[in-house]
Amino acid sequence: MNFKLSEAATQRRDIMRMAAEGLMRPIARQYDEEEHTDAWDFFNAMWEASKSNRDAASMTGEGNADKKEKSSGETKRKRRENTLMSAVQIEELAWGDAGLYLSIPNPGLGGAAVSAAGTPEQKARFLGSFHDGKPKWAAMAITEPHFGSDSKQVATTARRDGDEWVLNGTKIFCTSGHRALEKSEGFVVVWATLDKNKGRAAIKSFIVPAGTPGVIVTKCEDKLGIRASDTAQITFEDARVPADHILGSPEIVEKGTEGFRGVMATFDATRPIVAASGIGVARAALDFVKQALADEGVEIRYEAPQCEMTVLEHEIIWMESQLQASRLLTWRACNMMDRGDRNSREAAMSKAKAGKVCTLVTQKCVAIMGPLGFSRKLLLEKWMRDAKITDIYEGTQQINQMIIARDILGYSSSELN
Amino acid sequence: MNFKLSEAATQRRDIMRMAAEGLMRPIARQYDEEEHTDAWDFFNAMWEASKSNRDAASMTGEGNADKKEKSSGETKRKRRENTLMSAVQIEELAWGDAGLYLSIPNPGLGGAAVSAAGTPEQKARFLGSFHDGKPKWAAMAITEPHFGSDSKQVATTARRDGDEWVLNGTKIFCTSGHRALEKSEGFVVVWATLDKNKGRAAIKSFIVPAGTPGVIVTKCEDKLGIRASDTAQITFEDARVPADHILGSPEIVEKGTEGFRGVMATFDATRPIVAASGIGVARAALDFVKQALADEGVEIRYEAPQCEMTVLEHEIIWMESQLQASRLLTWRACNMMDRGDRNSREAAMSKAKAGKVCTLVTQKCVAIMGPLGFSRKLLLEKWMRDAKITDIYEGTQQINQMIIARDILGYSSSELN
Amino acid sequence: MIDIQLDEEQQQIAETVTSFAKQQIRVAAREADENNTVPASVIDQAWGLGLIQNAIPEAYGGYGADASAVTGTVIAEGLAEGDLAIAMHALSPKLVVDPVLHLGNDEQKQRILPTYTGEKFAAGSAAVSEPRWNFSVSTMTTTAKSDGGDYVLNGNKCLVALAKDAPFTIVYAKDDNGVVGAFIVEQGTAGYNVGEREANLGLRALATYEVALEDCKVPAANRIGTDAQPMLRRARVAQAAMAVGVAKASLDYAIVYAKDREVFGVKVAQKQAIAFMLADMAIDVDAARLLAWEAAWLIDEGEEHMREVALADQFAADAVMTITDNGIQVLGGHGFIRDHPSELWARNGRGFVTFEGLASV
Amino acid sequence: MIDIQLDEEQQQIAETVTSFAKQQIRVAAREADENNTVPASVIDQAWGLGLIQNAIPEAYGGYGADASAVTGTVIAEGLAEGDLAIAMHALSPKLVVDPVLHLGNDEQKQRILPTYTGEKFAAGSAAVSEPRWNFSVSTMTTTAKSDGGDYVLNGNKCLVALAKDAPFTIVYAKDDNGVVGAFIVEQGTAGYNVGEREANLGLRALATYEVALEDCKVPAANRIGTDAQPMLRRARVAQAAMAVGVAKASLDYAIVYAKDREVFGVKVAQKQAIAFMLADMAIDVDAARLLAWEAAWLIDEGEEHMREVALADQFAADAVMTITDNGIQVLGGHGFIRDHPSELWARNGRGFVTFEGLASV
Repeated sequence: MNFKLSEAATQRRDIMRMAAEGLMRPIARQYDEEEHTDAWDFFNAMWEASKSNRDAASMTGEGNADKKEKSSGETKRKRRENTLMSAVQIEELAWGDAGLYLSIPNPGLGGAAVSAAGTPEQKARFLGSFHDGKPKWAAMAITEPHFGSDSKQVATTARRDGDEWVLNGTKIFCTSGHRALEKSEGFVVVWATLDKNKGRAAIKSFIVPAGTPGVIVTKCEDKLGIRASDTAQITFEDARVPADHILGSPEIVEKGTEGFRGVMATFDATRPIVAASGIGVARAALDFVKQALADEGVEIRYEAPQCEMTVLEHEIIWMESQLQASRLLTWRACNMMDRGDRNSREAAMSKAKAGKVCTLVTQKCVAIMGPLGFSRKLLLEKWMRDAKITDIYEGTQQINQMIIARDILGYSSSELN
Repeated sequence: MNFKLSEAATQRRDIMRMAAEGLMRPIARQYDEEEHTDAWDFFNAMWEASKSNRDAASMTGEGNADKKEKSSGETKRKRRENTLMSAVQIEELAWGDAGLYLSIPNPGLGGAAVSAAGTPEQKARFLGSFHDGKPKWAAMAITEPHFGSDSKQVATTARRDGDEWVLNGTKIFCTSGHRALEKSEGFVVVWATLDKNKGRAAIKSFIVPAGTPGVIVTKCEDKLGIRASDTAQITFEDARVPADHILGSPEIVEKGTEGFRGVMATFDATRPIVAASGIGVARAALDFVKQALADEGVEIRYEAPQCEMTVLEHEIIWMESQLQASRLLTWRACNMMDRGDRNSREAAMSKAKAGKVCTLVTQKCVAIMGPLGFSRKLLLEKWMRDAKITDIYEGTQQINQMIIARDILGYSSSELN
Repeated sequence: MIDIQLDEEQQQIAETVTSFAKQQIRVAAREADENNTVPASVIDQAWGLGLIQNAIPEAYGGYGADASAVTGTVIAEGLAEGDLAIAMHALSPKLVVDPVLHLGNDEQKQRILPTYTGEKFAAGSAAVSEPRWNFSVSTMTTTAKSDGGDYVLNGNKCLVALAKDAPFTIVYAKDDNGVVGAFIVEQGTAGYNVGEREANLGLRALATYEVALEDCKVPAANRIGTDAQPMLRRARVAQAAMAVGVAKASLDYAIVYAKDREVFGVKVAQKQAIAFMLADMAIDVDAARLLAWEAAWLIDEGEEHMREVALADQFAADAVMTITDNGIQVLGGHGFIRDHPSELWARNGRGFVTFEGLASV
Repeated sequence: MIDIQLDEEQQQIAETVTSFAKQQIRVAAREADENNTVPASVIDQAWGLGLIQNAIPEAYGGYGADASAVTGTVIAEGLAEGDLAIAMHALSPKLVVDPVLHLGNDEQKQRILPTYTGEKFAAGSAAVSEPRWNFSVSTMTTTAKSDGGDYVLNGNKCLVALAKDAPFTIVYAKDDNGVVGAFIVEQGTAGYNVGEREANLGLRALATYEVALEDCKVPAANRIGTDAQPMLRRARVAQAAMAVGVAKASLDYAIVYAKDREVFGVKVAQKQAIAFMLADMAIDVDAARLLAWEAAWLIDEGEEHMREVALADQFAADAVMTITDNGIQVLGGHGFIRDHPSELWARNGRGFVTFEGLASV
């Protein structure tokens, strides 16, 4: 047992905190107010930094960072801490600004899909481009207007026509989709069905590069928070990609939903990362409030008796305990992934807990600071708006409760839904 | 609009408070510790009191108190306040002691069923006996070991044999069942099915008087709280009652579940009453704590700013606001019933809210008082144990949420279950 | 005798106001929020309903109808169900009218009230909050020093709604005895310095300002009554009712959405997790309303009401937070998008806990 | 490097303790509660596991194995999963052993520890709580006045577990400088007056007493270390772990029940309202355990831990309340009946919030 960050993780954390303080905080308000604009100075700086740092992937939430190390084969099983290190770093970046953190040019979820399911040729071609040139983004397009979590409802179609796949449909909630397709030479991984009657087995994913004709970013969503991050709606109108842009086999294997399961399993990696980003936002708010109180000479008496404690002290202690609970649940889920253990339940737990806690903590911080909390002069109100997404994306609170419940009850999806 | 009790209601409330203070509080601890014993002095006193007070029914939770007034036809529609008055009085009695309140000899739920669905002859015979003689109880037996709220699952059977009905089965959670059958000349109204294959339409209720052969009280439950109240398990082994002991028609009308619905509708009357009893228990705890604090010179500053307020003050104010919210929801539901308006949603709301609030308030009161809260020297810990039943019987929290949800969503039971 | 329902007249007002809110206010709400402006046309229409004028006696040019606090909650809830920022703008005259009407003397009534019975809407304003994290009425630092026949006001206020437009602002300040008093300050009075327009989390459409009071001298005759607490309590009840309106809007929208949206083959609303969440929201909307009614009724009856106002205020502020947050959650990802109004209600609803009620706006 | 898991030895201890708790303790729990007695046979068996002796160095007759606070949480959680009263009785020696072991001097170790390494179980006791609603360590009124080479203890304590049986009781009292110290009091010392056995909401099987300290004189050599806070913090972490054990018991029972019981044609557990409640319970059981582990680990590492202990303590006390209450709710009416253990866990779990941790028992 060990609750202390390794030296390596501590160093990475400190570097990220410097970036958060030096590069993100100063522009956080600007890119919130100026929604739909691009923080190019920041993007370029992060792109440069990641170029000189080959572990860029690990700081950007892909959750597949350990892949590299595994292939190197040098490090002992016990010594891996890549997922954990990602969580630690991302907490810092989100502490800087959650919207900007999500906007950092990198292969993101799209890259993760290629990395997990692509052929060596696909990896070399599509991920390789992220090592050089101008900032790039890759995105994942799953959700459609008529469904959220129930991804077997995919209605976007992929039809084979000679050497090409022809895509038709509309995707929403595609993080960095606009930047992937129109602000860089990136790509989007699109889920589409080969046959709507064949359910999950017919759902495949396709790499759609920037510049593909028939791919139109029809809208960038106006959002409550994380406004610096682009959330694209993308329409595919007879969009054609070469036959070898499919990820995995083009065959529809009845009952063979391994591919689908594989994608679901990536949630085990991404959920703790989302939890970590939420924790970063909530900690930003809590740190701010604690500093403000300290500046006013208000001391938090952790061991004060209930009957003497002020509401303020109680709220702070409550928030700290809930936040630390979320962090430990998150670190545990990362730990398990780094050890190669199955962590679906624990990943969902970290996400469910963090989603709820981050929402409440940031709300309480706004409330504590009174008129100052409500004002856009400070970042508190922004953190409240940013935090809420934690309880929504990568599976809502309810979806994660479902996953946990199924696991502890030993129920299948047909037994509990 | 009016938030002031009428003079009549105030008077009744004050009388009940006197009974609560004078007769119930002094013996509350004793009959909690001495579970399964009978508080005969108290029973006799209440029996005498109710004999001289023809409105006894209205103070004991039947919820059909307005029937009488309606038939008299004298009072204007707008002026009725019987259900409300019941709620007010029962809050006081439960403030005295919830277990003892439930044990007051009276026709109770069994009597309510006879009153609602009985023939004039049945009413005269079975309810009439409650006007004289020794203390009596009547009870309702619905629940069985294998089901709780899903009452169409009734497995107790009633078979016609000549001039008699022959009952077989086991009932549990029958409040006052032991006293109705073995401690007095009372009766139990038993739900039984004429044909298990015909669902709700085949479920009928039967009046089973004390002394009926084949009726055995097999157990009185050991409980967390309300220990002064008897909760009987009753077994029927070829128990025979005369043919005219059935309530309503013996015919099975397919699709005709009016009788069943009628029984369900009585919940609209009983739920606010259960809510009121829970509020009484919670108020007992809160009153005690407030008095204890006042005795120590601790003042509750209702308008203190959050940043200066102590946890204690905040907890008290929170409890008061939640408790008053529960009370107003309860009074509204009673008001509607007294006006003759449909109040299923509002009745369920009062019960759901009170169930949750009373549980929390009594828990918090125990916690506030530290070692004293945990001790059986005071009644605080007892109130916590007593309060919990509010969230369970007459429909659990979840059942009431279901009813409310169906109502606000306009869903049938098949659409939301 | 307990009778927990609106009377017929109040019921009618509720219906009028609610239908106006849904048909005229709500449709304007999103644009108003994005553009930081309350549209004048909606305010004019609201003025046309006579809600303000109703409460003013005929002697001062009003309609002399119902001025009860209970009716006040009905109006406040109804308009807020449309949009909180627009409702607060439309009801801003009450910030001036209510104190003058209920606690002012005849001279003050003569002087002030006719401003609010004209053909056209006239704004009112109140300056309560101060730009500090720990502001509350009891920690108020704005002072009103006696100076001969005048009071000299000094201090910094924030969240002063319509401070630039309102002919009158009621400034709350502590007098020499530490009693919080209410002082009428006319637009243009020297030392009443309106600062920059504020940018806030919610209520973006409502123009609020910081106001610096620098030796702002007002005649003693401008003090309304003595202790301002009763005025603030009345305002707090109206705000609790507004919180109910916001919460109800969010609940109703979530209900419609959940009944429409499918997930895993059924409607979202058919899932217990969502259905029961909606049930809990409905309970607390009703409970908050009942508490506000009770507090208002006690005010109208002239009964002691300090505790009940505090309970209603606290309950409503908590409830609107939870309910509007759940209102987003029911919509999932769509709740986070500004195509839907849920996030707007959540932002607006936060105001109720972040400063001393909303007594200032 | 972060590594959030038990090591192999701890894992083995956890399994041993948990299986003992389920097989030997839990079956005895109901009867123990109803009869207000912890069965001696179970305590003897528990003693046989060597959990106490393990932590005592061989020099004092123990096994000299793992004495870490982390392992302490594993043992505490495991036994409490069986029954809290029995677990507290079985672990009562730690109330004496832990302070002496970690903060006592060699003479104290020589004198005290061998008592707890014998063939037979010997009880330990601690007197912390005082019979007041607002008791806390900081408001402690029991005093230890210096008197030559002695301390004279005065004050009233409550919830002193096994005060009649324990050869040693650690009494916590404020010295002349207001520092809370820990004083070894031997059974039979003049002025150590054990009162009547207490009757409590929960922990009925555990014999607790009020103790009146009336000019109870102990030699200065009986004071363990100086500041007793570190000892109390260590105890609080163990209590947080016990709260986890109780919560876990309630959760697991509710899971089994909900999977077995039918309602409206399906299992209760298939209803989202119940399933998601179970999920939330599971999250908080795990979270509480992780917080307890972290606090214990910091103690073992000799790192600053005041804050983490407070967080773990608070979280666990809240969690066990909510979880055991839901544990009843999942069972509906059956949860209220003493045929099922859920209500027992709820009563026992209440102790964690009602007095200063459970430092005294």
